[in-house]
Amino acid sequence: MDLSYSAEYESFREEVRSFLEKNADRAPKVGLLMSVGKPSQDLLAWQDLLIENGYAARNIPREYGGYGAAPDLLKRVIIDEEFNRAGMSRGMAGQGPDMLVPTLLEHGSEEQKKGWIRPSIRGETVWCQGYSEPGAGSDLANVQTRAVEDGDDFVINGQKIWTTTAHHSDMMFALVRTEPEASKHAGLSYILIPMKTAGIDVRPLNTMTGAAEFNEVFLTDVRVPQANVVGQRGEGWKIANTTLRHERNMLASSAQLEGSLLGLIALMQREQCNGVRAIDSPLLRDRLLRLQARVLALRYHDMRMLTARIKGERGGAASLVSKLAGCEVSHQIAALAIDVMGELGVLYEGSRYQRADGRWQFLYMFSLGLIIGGGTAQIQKNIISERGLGMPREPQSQTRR
Amino acid sequence: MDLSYSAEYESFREEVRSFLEKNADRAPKVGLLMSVGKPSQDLLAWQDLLIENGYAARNIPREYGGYGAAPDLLKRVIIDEEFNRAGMSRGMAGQGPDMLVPTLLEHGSEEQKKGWIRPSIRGETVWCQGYSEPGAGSDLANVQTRAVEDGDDFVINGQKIWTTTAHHSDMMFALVRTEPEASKHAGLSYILIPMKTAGIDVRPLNTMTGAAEFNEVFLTDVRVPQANVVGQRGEGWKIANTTLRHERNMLASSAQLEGSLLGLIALMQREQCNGVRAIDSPLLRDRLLRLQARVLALRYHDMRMLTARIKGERGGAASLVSKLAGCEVSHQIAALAIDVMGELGVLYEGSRYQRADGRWQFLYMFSLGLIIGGGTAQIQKNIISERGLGMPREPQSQTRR
Amino acid sequence: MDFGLSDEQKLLEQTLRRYLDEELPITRVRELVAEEPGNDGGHWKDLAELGVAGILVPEEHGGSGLSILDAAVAAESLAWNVAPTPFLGSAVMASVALTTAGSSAQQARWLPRIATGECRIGVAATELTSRREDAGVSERAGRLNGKSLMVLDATGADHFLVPVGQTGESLALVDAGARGLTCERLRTIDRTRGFAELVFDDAEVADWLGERGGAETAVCHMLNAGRIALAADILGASERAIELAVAYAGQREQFGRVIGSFQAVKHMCAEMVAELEPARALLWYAAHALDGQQEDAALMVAHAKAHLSEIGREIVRTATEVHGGVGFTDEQNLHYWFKRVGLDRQLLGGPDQLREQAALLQGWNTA
Amino acid sequence: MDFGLSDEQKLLEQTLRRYLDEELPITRVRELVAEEPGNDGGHWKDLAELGVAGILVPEEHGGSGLSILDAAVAAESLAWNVAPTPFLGSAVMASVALTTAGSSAQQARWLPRIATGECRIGVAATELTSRREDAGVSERAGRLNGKSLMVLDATGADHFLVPVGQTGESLALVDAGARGLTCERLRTIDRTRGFAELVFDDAEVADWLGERGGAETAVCHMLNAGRIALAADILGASERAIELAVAYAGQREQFGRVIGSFQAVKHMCAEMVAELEPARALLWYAAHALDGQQEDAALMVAHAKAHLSEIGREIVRTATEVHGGVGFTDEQNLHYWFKRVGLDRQLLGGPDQLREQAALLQGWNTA
Repeated sequence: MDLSYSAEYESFREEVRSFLEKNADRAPKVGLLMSVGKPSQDLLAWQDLLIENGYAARNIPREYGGYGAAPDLLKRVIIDEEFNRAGMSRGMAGQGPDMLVPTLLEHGSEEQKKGWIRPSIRGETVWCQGYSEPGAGSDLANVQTRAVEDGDDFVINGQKIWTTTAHHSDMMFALVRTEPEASKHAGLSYILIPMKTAGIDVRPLNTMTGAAEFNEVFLTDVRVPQANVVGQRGEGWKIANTTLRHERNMLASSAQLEGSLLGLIALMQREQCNGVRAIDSPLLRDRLLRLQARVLALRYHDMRMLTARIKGERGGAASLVSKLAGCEVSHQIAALAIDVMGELGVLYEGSRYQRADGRWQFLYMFSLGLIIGGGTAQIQKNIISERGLGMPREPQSQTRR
Repeated sequence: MDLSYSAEYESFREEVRSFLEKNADRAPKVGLLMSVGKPSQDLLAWQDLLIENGYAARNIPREYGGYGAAPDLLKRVIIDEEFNRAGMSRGMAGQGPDMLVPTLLEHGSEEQKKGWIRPSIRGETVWCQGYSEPGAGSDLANVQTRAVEDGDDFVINGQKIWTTTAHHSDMMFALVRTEPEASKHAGLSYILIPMKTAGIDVRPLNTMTGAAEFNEVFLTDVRVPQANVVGQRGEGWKIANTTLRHERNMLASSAQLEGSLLGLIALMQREQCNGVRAIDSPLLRDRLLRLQARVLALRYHDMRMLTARIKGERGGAASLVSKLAGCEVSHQIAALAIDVMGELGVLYEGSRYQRADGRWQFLYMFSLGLIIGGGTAQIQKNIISERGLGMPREPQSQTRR
Repeated sequence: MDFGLSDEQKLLEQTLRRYLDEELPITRVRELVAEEPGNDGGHWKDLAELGVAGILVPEEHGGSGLSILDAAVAAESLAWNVAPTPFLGSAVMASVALTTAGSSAQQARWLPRIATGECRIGVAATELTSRREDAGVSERAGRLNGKSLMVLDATGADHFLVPVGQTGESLALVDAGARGLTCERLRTIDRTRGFAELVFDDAEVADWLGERGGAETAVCHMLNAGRIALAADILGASERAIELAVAYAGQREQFGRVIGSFQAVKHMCAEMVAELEPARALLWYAAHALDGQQEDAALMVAHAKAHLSEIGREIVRTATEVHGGVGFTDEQNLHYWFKRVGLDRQLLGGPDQLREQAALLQGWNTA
Repeated sequence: MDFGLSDEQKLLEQTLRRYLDEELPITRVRELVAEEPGNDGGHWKDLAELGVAGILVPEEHGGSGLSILDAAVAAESLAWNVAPTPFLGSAVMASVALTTAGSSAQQARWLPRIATGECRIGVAATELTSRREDAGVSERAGRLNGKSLMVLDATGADHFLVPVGQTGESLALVDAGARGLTCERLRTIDRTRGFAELVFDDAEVADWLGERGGAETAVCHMLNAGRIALAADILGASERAIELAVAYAGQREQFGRVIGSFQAVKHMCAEMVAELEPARALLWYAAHALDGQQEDAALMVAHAKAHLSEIGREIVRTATEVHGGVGFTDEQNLHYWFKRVGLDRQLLGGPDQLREQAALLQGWNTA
């Protein structure tokens, strides 16, 4: 354990701070949880600035448009800390930079890396994910969307669901069934689909939050070059699992939890009921403290896992628990915030007296969606017990998978 | 809903009270959770007195030695309330009166009822239960103890476990496999075995509580008349399930929970840490209140289920939840009591400063045993979902059962 | 002695559910509340004919003259279909306030119209349990000043029942069109109920119920009746959420089998039922105790509302999880029950507060 | 920057576990503690040779001069085998008190003998966090009066470390055989640790550590180090309980298959791991923060001990459930871990108390 901040790092921290001070005006406002709109010009410019200074795409090689720094966990932590402290935008997030790019780095051809990484990290190309299907749900290997070979192309028919940002995405990375004869898991390929291709119909999918954070995407005779397959044909399942690992990290990022917790603390110091501040209620305070312990635990757990990853160590069961634990904490933070607001905690839709733009009710529901999404909590527990602890699969699923 | 206490019932309550006042001296002291010793002369005499006055074996027909009153829930409630209030012994408890007798009333031959009910409710015949086996555990249908026909007898070989009071029991009611060719469930019979029969070896089974509340019973060529089978041969599984229903009621009786809760409240009003009474700690008090709500809910739930039973209505899923909910509440009551005592909460084995004879640590562990025993919580949930909610069995177990 | 619902109560439940299944299925509820939160689309009149609006109104005033336990049965059925009605405000809280505090003349004036569903009364009771934003209503020379937030069943209300003073020591009925009264809609997660903020600026009072300064008993009874109705609402909504989850689990296939055959899913369903069923008995008893004005009534009401709020939150969450991603969609409708339970939890005192009240009633928090 | 254990720390863990697996398997622990709670059967000397007794003793005094994080690693390994040792009292709390408050002469006098395992020190610290039964120790003319309950690692102790005064403002070392001192054994659920009540009746003091009245910093540091050791103990015991449960579930057959293939059992195991692993990182960080005397150290220690106490209780309970009836038997041994975690939870401040301390440290509970 060495968390010491040597002179080098202290001066790095100073650098970050002075960057943030100097550029405070240029940073776009930080919005709710997840940006669902097309990136603004402000954001694109900010992203460029971040990459240029190594505060985004930091470890992505220069040849692909990144900053090209060697992985340095401590610097990454310092950047996180300082940006969080300043409450300033971390730049582009979303499925391009967070999910596709790491996957391409691992599995993409040189051409694909050269072609896609740069615009993706700069926000010029916006990506959406085409994994889930109405009939597949937690059983991702059950993807039914067919891609049939036709000359140099695939012709794709099927339906995707839960595709965030699909309505303003340029591209989709998707799982499609290219080898109908192969087994459930071996018949899938990972393919990149331009969203402007004829035959793609995007329909917004409303959720319980009242917002359309997701879409359904209908694909009818969509023609895509075979060259757009990432990795080998039939390897889609394996590759998608790489991406899902990144998604899991993204979904449960402890930095987001810390942000929520800070918001909750501020709320509790402000909100009063019958003249008593919420933070002065022993019961509410105790719930806050229990959550704080969990958030701290996940924060250091993330650091531990990152260290392990940098060292190339396998994390075992420990590396599989972040999503399960993190989404639950997020949901509980929101639940406490709602209780702190008491009767006013139910206000929504921009109502008067609503706190923080309705963020807490949104988070309460959205985090429940996250508990379910990207593999329900039950699937996560299957994975932890089977892959992490080596427990046997259920006899039934073993034969059918 | 009619809980009104008409004049008839008010006068009945007066009767009970005056009985308790008049006989306070004769009542044996109420001990820990479950009496594990042979019933004392005091207790036997007290039990006689209770039956005579209709405060025990109240609804058991006179011809079998009971009091023979018509079922009257309100009187039963009044008796419960008054005995609890006075903190006086309810007389004989245990597997004879609570489990065997109801089973005999439902499934026994006239001769069996005549022969066994009277001494069982009077405590002259003490019973133990012979269901569980080391290899069977939660899978009761997996009973391996064999009973082979030999003339008018069965010759029994096998091993039973978790038999409370076996070391001083006169009789055991047991599940044995009489039809080895039949399916797992159809091959069992319910049989009554005198514990003095040659070939029975009782060994105490120590548990985590430090006490030997249970025994292992080894049966080697134990010869029992075929006439001792209750109901039909091969019907043991069905009959045992009747008994288990009674056991479940017994294990999770809300009256016991109320007793524990009262003890906890008294403890919290007395126990001080750093000069503050436990009941004055908002956090401990809130936990107490949460548990109180659960105990009250189970209390009225029991009344609802008893009403349904008296009316001959099927309780559905609701009738299956008492054990699951009750044992958990019991465990949580003990957990809170331990926290109330703080560092002193770990004292045990008669140590100085130990509270209430170590009752709370005992209850904490014993109630965990109850959560596991008589079908683990997991088995209870299977039963609730399958029998109560009509959800499908797992494909695997369906084929093998 | 008989612990459970009477045949009449079971019939009431059946009648209501049948009516609601036919006339107010979730598809219809969606349409109505999309227009305006709490919009009952005229169904309140029909429900009044079924005796729901006047359920607590004495027969002499044209009501059904039933008990709070009956009202709980009705509330449970209304929640079963997430029906948007002014049941809580008009049929329960206002009716109880009027029968408890109102003079004979006042009862004769208001109750018959409540029973027909003609008169709809919103209730401004939030500040009795949780005062925020400097809200609260006070009297000056017979007129009202101040504001009240989260006024219940404000949609379509022609009158408002307003507890006045720090502890609601007086009870005023105010015409929705009264001079000096402004009503501003507040939108919540749950569209099946309509809320508003009322601002009083020397607002006129239509009627003072009972003696001014002497309404505390009535206010207390009214709050407790409202809590029973809310707890029953949570019960009905949770019960339905479980039913929907079990049904969904029996149809949806994943990994080659219905998900209801997976132990994890079955156990989630079993846990929901194991939580809910005992709570049902607690609620029944609390309603019964309140009907009989038993000594333990207030304690039982506090426990019932607090306990159902806690387990209801878990149940609707678990039911959503059983549905997987589909449960998160708007289209599936499950969220109507989810949100209704979420709302009920917060009204007329959250669980922490009610438990503290239960402690007070037992003389526990003396420190 | 490297978040995790160093190779040396991993080696320490391996060495200790290997030694304990061979020399102090659970069968041997059972025998030893059946004789007397906390009886280490002479193994403490061997462990001292492995560097455990002097883990926090500076090298100049014959110790290993390691950090509190190293001590946490050792504590975790000791708990893995429920080893009965005076690690908490002697190797952690007394060593920290001596290195923090002791003069050079005092350090030279006591530390070398602690490092060899020759000197074993019980700690009378209960009253610093929870005063009951009018316990507490005060000074009069250089002698001690009063009593202390739940004195840690009393079995085999030749000396006792006694915080004196309301807040432990002075630190006394008392010879176990001192005139005026009575030691009465107390028995707990956990036989792997030995507790006692000490009664002081004008008892002689062998040594006052540091200045009288000026020991508060040392006492605070000692308590926090003790809490880290306890949290690490919970971690190690819980980890082992999970391992035993997973192993058992992989062998035991019910309904024709190993129970570890049932989703319910698998999910119980998954939940245990999902709780424990993040807590491990929290503990490491807290130990590290305490080593560096970082600003956030006390906060992290409070959270680590409180959080591990909460999840540890659930984990050992769940592990027992996974074992079914067998887990409830004495013979299966699982209860040694169950009880150890149950004990650790209550010592040096229960979770509620530690969370309140965490709130205080953040300036939250100002009311």
